[in-house]
Amino acid sequence: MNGIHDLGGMTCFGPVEAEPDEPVFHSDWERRVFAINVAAGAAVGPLDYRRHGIERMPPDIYVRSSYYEKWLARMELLVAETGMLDHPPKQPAQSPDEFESIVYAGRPANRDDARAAPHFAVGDRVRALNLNPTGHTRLPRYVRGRVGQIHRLHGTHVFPDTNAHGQGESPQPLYNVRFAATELWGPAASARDSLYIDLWEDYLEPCESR
Amino acid sequence: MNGIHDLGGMTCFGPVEAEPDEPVFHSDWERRVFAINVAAGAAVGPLDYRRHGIERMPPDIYVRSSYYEKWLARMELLVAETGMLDHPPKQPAQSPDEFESIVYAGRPANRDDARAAPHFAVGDRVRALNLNPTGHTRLPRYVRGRVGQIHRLHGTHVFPDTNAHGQGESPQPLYNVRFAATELWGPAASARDSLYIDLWEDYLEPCESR
Amino acid sequence: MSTHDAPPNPYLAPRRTADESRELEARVAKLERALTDRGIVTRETLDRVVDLYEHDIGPMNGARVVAHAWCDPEFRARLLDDATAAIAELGYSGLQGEHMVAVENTSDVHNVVVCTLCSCYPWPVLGLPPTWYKSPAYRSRVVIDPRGVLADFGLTIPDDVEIRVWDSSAEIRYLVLPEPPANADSMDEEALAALVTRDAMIGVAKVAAG
Amino acid sequence: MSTHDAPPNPYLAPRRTADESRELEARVAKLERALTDRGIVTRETLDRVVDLYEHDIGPMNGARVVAHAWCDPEFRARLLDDATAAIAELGYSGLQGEHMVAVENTSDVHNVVVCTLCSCYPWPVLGLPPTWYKSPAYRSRVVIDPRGVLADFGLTIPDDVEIRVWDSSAEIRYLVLPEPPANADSMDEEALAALVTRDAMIGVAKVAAG
Repeated sequence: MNGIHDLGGMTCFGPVEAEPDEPVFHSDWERRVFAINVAAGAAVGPLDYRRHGIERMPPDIYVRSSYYEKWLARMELLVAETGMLDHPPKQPAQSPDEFESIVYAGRPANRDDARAAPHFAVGDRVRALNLNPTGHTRLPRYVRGRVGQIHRLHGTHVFPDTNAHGQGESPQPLYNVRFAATELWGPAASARDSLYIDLWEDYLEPCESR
Repeated sequence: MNGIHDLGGMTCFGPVEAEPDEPVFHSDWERRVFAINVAAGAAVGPLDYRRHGIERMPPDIYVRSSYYEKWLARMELLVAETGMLDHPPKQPAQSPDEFESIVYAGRPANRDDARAAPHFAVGDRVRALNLNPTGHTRLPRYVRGRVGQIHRLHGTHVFPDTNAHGQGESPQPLYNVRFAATELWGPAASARDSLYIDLWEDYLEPCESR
Repeated sequence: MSTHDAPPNPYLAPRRTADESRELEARVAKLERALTDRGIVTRETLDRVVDLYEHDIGPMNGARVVAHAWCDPEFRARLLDDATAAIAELGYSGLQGEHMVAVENTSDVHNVVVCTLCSCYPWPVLGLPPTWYKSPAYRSRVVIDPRGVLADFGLTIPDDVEIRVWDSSAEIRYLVLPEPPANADSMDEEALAALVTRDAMIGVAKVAAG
Repeated sequence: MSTHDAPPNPYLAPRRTADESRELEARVAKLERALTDRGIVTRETLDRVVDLYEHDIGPMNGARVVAHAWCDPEFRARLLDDATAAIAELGYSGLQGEHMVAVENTSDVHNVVVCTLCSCYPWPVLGLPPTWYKSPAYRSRVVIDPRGVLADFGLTIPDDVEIRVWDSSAEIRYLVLPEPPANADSMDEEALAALVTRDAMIGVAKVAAG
């Protein structure tokens, strides 16, 4: 979905304003929303499904909501959509210690057992495909159709475009790709600057010459 | 400015919903806002300056405002910005009949006395430049960098990118350019369909081959 | 392209509260008073503008152009060659119609008109645009998914018919010349004009048989 | 690129009314009750999560990583080669830091990190992101106008220094290794860690001398 969340390249939001000595949370409801999303998130569904839950917010509400308001709205939507309240889990909830061990262990997104031979090598020129899927994707509009260069291989990672929609993890090679700022933004951009972004193999095609 | 008004290609606003038997205006304040914009617009500044007045609205307000709410906000902004209330006109306001003659005569945007020889001919392949100006432009993001074909010459027209900012009309050739839907939206688009858009010469460069 | 992720259109649902409407009315009254007090525009001229666009300038004008083109092959040829001049023959001209282009629907080609950057529309022949034409839903999606948007209007375009989307990015205004209804030969020009709808001249509907 | 057209940031100005805050609190309480009542998560686990991210997991962790890299060239080399493993040596790991990459600022290169599609951020080393990192203003503009955004933070990058923007589009999380302050040689690791700010590890500030 080409959504409002795909913000890269817009210049209409004014200057960035930092809050001096900002606290971790601004109110108690923010604390609870954060903790609910972190501790009950996996019970709702995969991270990619949960991200897409935010992307599906009506654009006017997305733009005027604070970060934790979005997290709240997403959780309300997905709890209803999954019907999870009607099918409570059979095993007991994790204890604080059990969950703390998950906080420190993390949930890696690489899948070494599904390791696929990468089609591209560091230094290869690639073009980001002009894909406009109706569902979740992590290919932002501002790189579509642009030519870059493979900077790094990250290994084999879960593919969000399928995983967000219950179509499996489809692990595939993940690359870091460098794009010249002038390639993305035209001749007025600095010829010295560049943008690095992580893109899955299905987002890329070889590009021999220009 | 890459603003929220540049909506082409987004797919997050839901279905189009038409209002059956919609009236021309929904309330009296809409009538007045429309008339004020039409009859007092020229006193505020060129059409391109007035269009940019809407584009400069904060994005959250833009997205949730109705059309005539935007027209009202724009007029309030530009009346203040121009300081026109402090410098009332010396000649009397136009009579209803005088203004009616303008309604029917229009305000053409072509400038035949500045006719410039067009650099492109019908059938020429052109690429829309990847320009990202900070001010007003009528080159939407979704065609930037894409290759099309000159479909029609419209003559020599006022250039919005300068005219909106008090930098003169800079009349130049205006073309209608055809882009294949697959060029704009990738291989999933219909190979039969295409998009036609009016682009000024400064938005285009020749494209001999692909 | 489907839109399974699209939320319901948020722009129709939330009606204004009475307080919000009163606030808008007050802002408009203040603006009108400021401009009229200083002699920039008169109330009588504003009244005239409202009257013109509420009663004299509307889609009945375009319908007469279309019906005349169906009945007079030479006029149809002139309309497709120089729409501004041909439309002026029938007495229609003026603001937002200074540079007209007519595009013809056939059994092989379907045309549909949009303005992605604002809401440009051919006032002299169609009057003021309906709310849906100005909505983000229409402006954003018809360029990337014209078949889906037309389906929102109940119009299914066969795969073997080419769709041409016209994005009104300059001062050129587009009028769709629809296909005549099946029983057109049995009707006179006035009866045909009564069948031509605004939506058919934008390209989101066909003209039904009378 | 200047931003003369940019309106003031609308995301900081409009504070919530008391009624709106109460409504948010009620929604959060309802969600928490629904999930805890059904045994999906416990209140004690939610409390623990808040406690961890409010007290144990924050930018002081990243600061220790950075200071250690400044003081131990072999650790610095391991950090730049395999940041996940090197950071784990110091005891930091977990959610949103499963796959770390460190990028090094030098006199020739300045790195800055963003997530344009949502607000991905390396929690184990930086804690939770500040509001500005999650704002549309930062997410949209730092990719197209990094020098302008850094100027919003009071940081001017000379034209002959290369800027690399890292868009965190996958599960890779980026940590900027800032340049050590001018007087680093006279300080021990703990004193150096006290100088390293969150903003310096995102790339929107430099580390000031102690």
